[in-house]
Amino acid sequence: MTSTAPRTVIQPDGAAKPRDVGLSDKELIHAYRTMLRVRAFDETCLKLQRSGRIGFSIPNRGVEATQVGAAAALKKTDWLFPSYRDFGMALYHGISAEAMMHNMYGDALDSAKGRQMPVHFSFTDPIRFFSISSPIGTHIVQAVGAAYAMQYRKEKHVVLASFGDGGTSSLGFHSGLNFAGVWKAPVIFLCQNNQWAISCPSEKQTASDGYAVKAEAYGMPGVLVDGNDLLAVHQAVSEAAERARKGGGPTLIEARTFRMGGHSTSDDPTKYVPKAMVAEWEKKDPVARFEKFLKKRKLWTEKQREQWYAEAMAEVDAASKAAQATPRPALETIFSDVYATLPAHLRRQGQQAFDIAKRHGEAEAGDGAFPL
Amino acid sequence: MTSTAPRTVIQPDGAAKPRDVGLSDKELIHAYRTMLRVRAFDETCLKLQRSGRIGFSIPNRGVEATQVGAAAALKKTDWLFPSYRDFGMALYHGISAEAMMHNMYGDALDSAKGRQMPVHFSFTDPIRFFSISSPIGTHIVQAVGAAYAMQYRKEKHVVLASFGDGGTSSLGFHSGLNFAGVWKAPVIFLCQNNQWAISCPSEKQTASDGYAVKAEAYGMPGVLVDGNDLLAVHQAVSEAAERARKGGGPTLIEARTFRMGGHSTSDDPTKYVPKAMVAEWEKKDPVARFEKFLKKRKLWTEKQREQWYAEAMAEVDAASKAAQATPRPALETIFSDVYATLPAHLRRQGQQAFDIAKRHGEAEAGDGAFPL
Amino acid sequence: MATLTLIQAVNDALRTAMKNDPNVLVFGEDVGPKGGVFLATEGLTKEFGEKRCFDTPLSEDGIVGAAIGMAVNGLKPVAEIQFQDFIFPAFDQIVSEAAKLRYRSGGQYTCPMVIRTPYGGGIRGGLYHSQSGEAYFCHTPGLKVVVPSTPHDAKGLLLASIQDPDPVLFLEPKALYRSVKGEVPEGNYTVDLSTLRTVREGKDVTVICYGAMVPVCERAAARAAERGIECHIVDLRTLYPLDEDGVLEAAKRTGRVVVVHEAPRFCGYGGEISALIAENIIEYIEAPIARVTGFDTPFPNTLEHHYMPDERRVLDAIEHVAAY
Amino acid sequence: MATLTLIQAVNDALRTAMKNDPNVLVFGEDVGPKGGVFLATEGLTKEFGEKRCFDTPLSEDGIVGAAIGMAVNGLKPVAEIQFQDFIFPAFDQIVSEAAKLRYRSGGQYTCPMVIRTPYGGGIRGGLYHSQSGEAYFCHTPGLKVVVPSTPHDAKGLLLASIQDPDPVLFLEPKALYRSVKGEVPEGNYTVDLSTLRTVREGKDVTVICYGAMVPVCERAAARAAERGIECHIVDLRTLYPLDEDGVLEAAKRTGRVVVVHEAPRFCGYGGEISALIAENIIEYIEAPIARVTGFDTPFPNTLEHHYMPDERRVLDAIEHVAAY
Ligand SMILES: Cc1ncc(C[n+]2csc(CCOP(=O)(O)OP(=O)(O)O)c2C)c(N)n1
Ligand SMILES: Cc1ncc(C[n+]2csc(CCOP(=O)(O)OP(=O)(O)O)c2C)c(N)n1
Ligand SMILES: [Mg+2]
Ligand SMILES: [Mg+2]
Repeated sequence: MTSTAPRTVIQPDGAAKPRDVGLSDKELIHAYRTMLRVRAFDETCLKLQRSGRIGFSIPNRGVEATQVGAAAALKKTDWLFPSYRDFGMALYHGISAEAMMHNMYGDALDSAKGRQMPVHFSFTDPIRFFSISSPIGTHIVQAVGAAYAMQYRKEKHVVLASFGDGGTSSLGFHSGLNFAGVWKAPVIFLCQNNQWAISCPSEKQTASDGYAVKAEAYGMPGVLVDGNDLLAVHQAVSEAAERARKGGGPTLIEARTFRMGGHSTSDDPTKYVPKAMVAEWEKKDPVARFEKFLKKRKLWTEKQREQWYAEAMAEVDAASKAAQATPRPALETIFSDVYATLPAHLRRQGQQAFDIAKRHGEAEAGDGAFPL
Repeated sequence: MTSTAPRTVIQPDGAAKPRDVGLSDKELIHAYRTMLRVRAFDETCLKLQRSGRIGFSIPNRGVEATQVGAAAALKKTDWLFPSYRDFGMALYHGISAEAMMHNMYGDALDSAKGRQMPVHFSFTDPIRFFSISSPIGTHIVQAVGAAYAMQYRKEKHVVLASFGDGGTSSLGFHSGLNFAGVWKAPVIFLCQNNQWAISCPSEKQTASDGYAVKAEAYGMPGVLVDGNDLLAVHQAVSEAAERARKGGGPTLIEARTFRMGGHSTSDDPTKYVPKAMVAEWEKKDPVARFEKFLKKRKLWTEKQREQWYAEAMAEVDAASKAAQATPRPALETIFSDVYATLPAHLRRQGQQAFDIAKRHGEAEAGDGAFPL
Repeated sequence: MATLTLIQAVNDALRTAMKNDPNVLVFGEDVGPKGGVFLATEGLTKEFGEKRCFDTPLSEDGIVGAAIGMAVNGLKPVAEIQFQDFIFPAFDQIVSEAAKLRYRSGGQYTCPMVIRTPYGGGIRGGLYHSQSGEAYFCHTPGLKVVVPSTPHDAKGLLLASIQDPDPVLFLEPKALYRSVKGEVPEGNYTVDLSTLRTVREGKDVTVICYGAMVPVCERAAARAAERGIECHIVDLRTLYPLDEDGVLEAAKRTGRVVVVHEAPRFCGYGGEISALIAENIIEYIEAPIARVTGFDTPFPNTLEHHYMPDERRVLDAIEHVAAY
Repeated sequence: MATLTLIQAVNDALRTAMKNDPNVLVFGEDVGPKGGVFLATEGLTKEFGEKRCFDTPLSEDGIVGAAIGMAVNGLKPVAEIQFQDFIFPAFDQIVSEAAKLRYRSGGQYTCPMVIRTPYGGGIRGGLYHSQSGEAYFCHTPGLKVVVPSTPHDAKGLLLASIQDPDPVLFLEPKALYRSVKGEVPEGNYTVDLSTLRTVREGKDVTVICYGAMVPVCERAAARAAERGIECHIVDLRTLYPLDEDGVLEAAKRTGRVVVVHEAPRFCGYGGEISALIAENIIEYIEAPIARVTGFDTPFPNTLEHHYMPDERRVLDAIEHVAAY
């Protein structure tokens, strides 16, 4: 689409250019294993959805390098304002597959208390992984407010806001980038251009020459990077983060990649994605590409991969079993957290819900007394 | 603000470059006289507001060349989606000072039936001068829809959407330019950068290098033009219109100018506009600049100016007197035009309003029977 | 007459309108080749070309704003908002612009357009794929708000909305998309936008409802009948402007009223119905005017079956007012 | 205690909050050097610097969206929307985000923030500088909606709103900005966000109102008193969550109720009040529950005095229900 070529680090032969990729061997392996865990989580969720165990999932195949490369450039004291397709960012930073799985099941141990659809994660520990919202783009400008707070308190932290190509058409993109530019806020805007917004291809999303060029409209640097090259994404995000920590303001990064699956488990991409395009991108698989690099560095063997993948699968399986064994959220979770304190009218409505549930012998009602 | 210099046509000595300015002598004089009429209208409204005859006005001083230059590039079959500070566009195309004055008074002959604040004009004849809305930016994307309709019917007309520097931060700007780019809609976006959005200076509005550069984000040409140079504005809009008529799609034009007065009659600009800035721009007066050009073409003398200005004043005076002599809108105008047909509940509410007015002997109620 | 699901009836209405009037355009997110996430627009791009049925960028503000401009300039846009929950970025365009244009321009400019959008719960969509926002729009003079509950009405009301000279918000109960079927006439016909539909006659309790709550109320009424309570059910269909006379008439019949909707109760649509009755015919009313609604919380996910009014809650209310 | 106008009380509240808590920030369009179009923020940039009181780009979506992010990350933003009519571009951020964040994140993220905005008619502002949009927000669980009617309450309610752990929409009746004066304590104090205020006691008719309608109702009550009708007036102050017990208590006192607001009637806030009463204490009610409201049209300009409820219309309603 764009005339400019995206930045890369991993060369066709697997060599890195520059050689110093800014990540230790340990970190490189952690990044790689995280990608395997994303795949394991992704594939498991697709299966769970097909078998009716969970209601919905969002395929992550194809975009793992973008997520993990970006996450690897951040510290635990930074904040993430992620999208629903960011399994890798959570896993990289130590959010457990089990915590995520409780969300997929919407059970009593889900940190969002079963209120949101699957993949709408929300975590505060070990990194601030901000509560995901369905409305596209709203979080982009919120991220700028969070970054302003860091700037105001003179902290050296940054915020990463992650969104899709479709997200660039949203209101939050426009106001977010505009405010960030004026405020020189320490925020990195990561546009994961996976070429599709559900069924809408990029050429119907915008007439601009890619997405990185949109940075100029907001007076900030725009960087186009190969999103299937974990190290290139890491490099671009690291540079942007360093600039932001030093007071240099925001950056827009476009990571060009491809969504190999459907938009979600409700979507049939064969209706609109040209087969040739899928075949083309299949060859650019981000995991295989990173393996080539690792192999050249002697950090990878096929056997090692199998072991790691088996471990990832075991972890995800255990997570899924744990979630499955967890009951539904308690009935009072319908009424709590609307406000810090339960107002009188919600106490009345809650009691009503308990009365009905009790009358009909539904387990959630316990003794029928509203507990809040 | 911008590193690039704005396009000009009128040189410091009054010569035009290129010599062929694309307007006949008759049109040049009409454009000039329109600027004088804008001034007359503007000054009269300020006086009427100060004396309490009208509630509100919007100073146009300083931006006349942008308005009139742009208007002169359009045909009567084109559409205008103007802003509240576009007196010149209306006057140039034959909307009478009297029609405008009825709006300033909100009287029974106001084409908007006294429902809107002053300066919120709405006309359909002799040109489509779209109903002005207070919310900033909403009309920008509406203009794109109107342009799509032209394209759909294969008409060779264009739409001009006019808005301020502040308007570029609005939602309608982002969605409007984005949709227009994708649709290649025949629309010209005219950003009148008068340097202020009420009290907000451009550097707090955006970090971009001016406003024309925002075009790239939407895949369209961006043109920076000297807004105090009527011919430069005319040239830029003419080029954009020609491209649009040929199917070449939209253009964003930034006309750099300066708002010499307050934002509105409710505003005190001395609280925030640096004096030096006003002095600097005073020297760039767009009317004086155009006079220099006309004089060089032997189309202008001081005496002629005086006569034309007196005529403009007489026209505006007469308009104001006519409006003043016009009664308020009829009471039923509160209830009509909510829908094409008056629904039952509004008939009841209308009758109630008439009953009260009648009981209190208010003239608008007539015999107290709701007439719709 | 064919037997269609509600979503098929919507599709049929769009196809009929596009056939009859070349100015009718359909657009929104994923409505083109994909045919819409619920398949409301399936086949339309193929049949009418991509100038008439097409995908837009991801901006509801843009979709509605552009639709207004098209309508102003002679087209008949029928815009889709993918879920009603995502209409809020377009709220300004709807409330400040579409609703007020005729008025503020003294009738010089108008925008006959339709915004279609699926609303309501029942698909485990959580906070953002389940909401019922009708009250936001019914407080906005200049708009019309329409909600069908049967395939027949879905087609007839949608065709009437497309032919209407004013902007119409057409809310489709997504829970009924495939769960109700009914006979739908072929070709063009309209259902009047100013009269409610009597679903069932009864002398004991009047139940006022619309959209996805209509079948819920019907089931509750069937159970009430077993207990000797005869319900009179009306389906409002056009929520705004409302058939007020029809509502008052129905309420007078029994003097006992239950109003049902999915949206939160506080400042919900049901409040207006109660208020109308309490203001105009209180002398006929023999029991508290009951409301059965969603709770005043965001819409939950796992526990949505406890959140949404169901036939048990409606029945409780019917019995309560009947016994009063 | 100083005697202040309502707008001075707002300014005083902001200054007090900023002095007490370095995390309190004030921003919006023209709130910096200009001091706000109504001068609510006058002097704050000078006193607290432009990191704490500053102008933003012209985007309400941006103002509210950024405020949410600040609140999430430890600040106490007090954002101004220049006119309530211009809040709609931020509707999505308010309704989908601020209101639902605590809930959807299971309480992990919260946004204690205040959005202040002038609302209502009376300044010849026409369609877009006169609206009263409270009903849109009071239908949104997770939000609080507050409307003062006196300088004392304006300061105390605003300080309470700033200290509140949840997002508060603070609607300021611009018609009262300079037309009411009253004693205002110095320094920090709060007015509770969950109780209404009894403005006047009476045994014949209960008048329920808020904001700019309070003085209108007081004048109507004074005239009713001349005719031997004693009104009981309550000023709701916090519209959402509402002091429902207080409302029902006030309504029971007289059994005759008039609800007054400026916004259009249909699906307006008054409908909820009528419905609450008709649902919970209908046995106490002896007359139609009357509403006096703006008409169901956009807000006109030249004829706004015919549009807005005035003491004549309120008096008519009082007499009507008193005589029933
Ligand atoms: C405001 C809004 N409109 C529409 C939707 C429905 N929707 C969900 S995801 C999506 C496409 C998003 O595409 P993109 O931003 O490219 O992200 P991707 O899914 O490709 O990662 C749409 C239209 C939504 N969630 N929010
Ligand atoms: C959505 C919205 N927000 C705020 C306002 C209040 N307001 C009126 S004019 C204005 C500034 C507009 O500046 P600009 O776009 O540069 O136009 P100019 O007045 O300079 O011609 C503002 C903030 C408004 N009318 N609409
Ligand atoms: Mg995408
Ligand atoms: Mg300006």
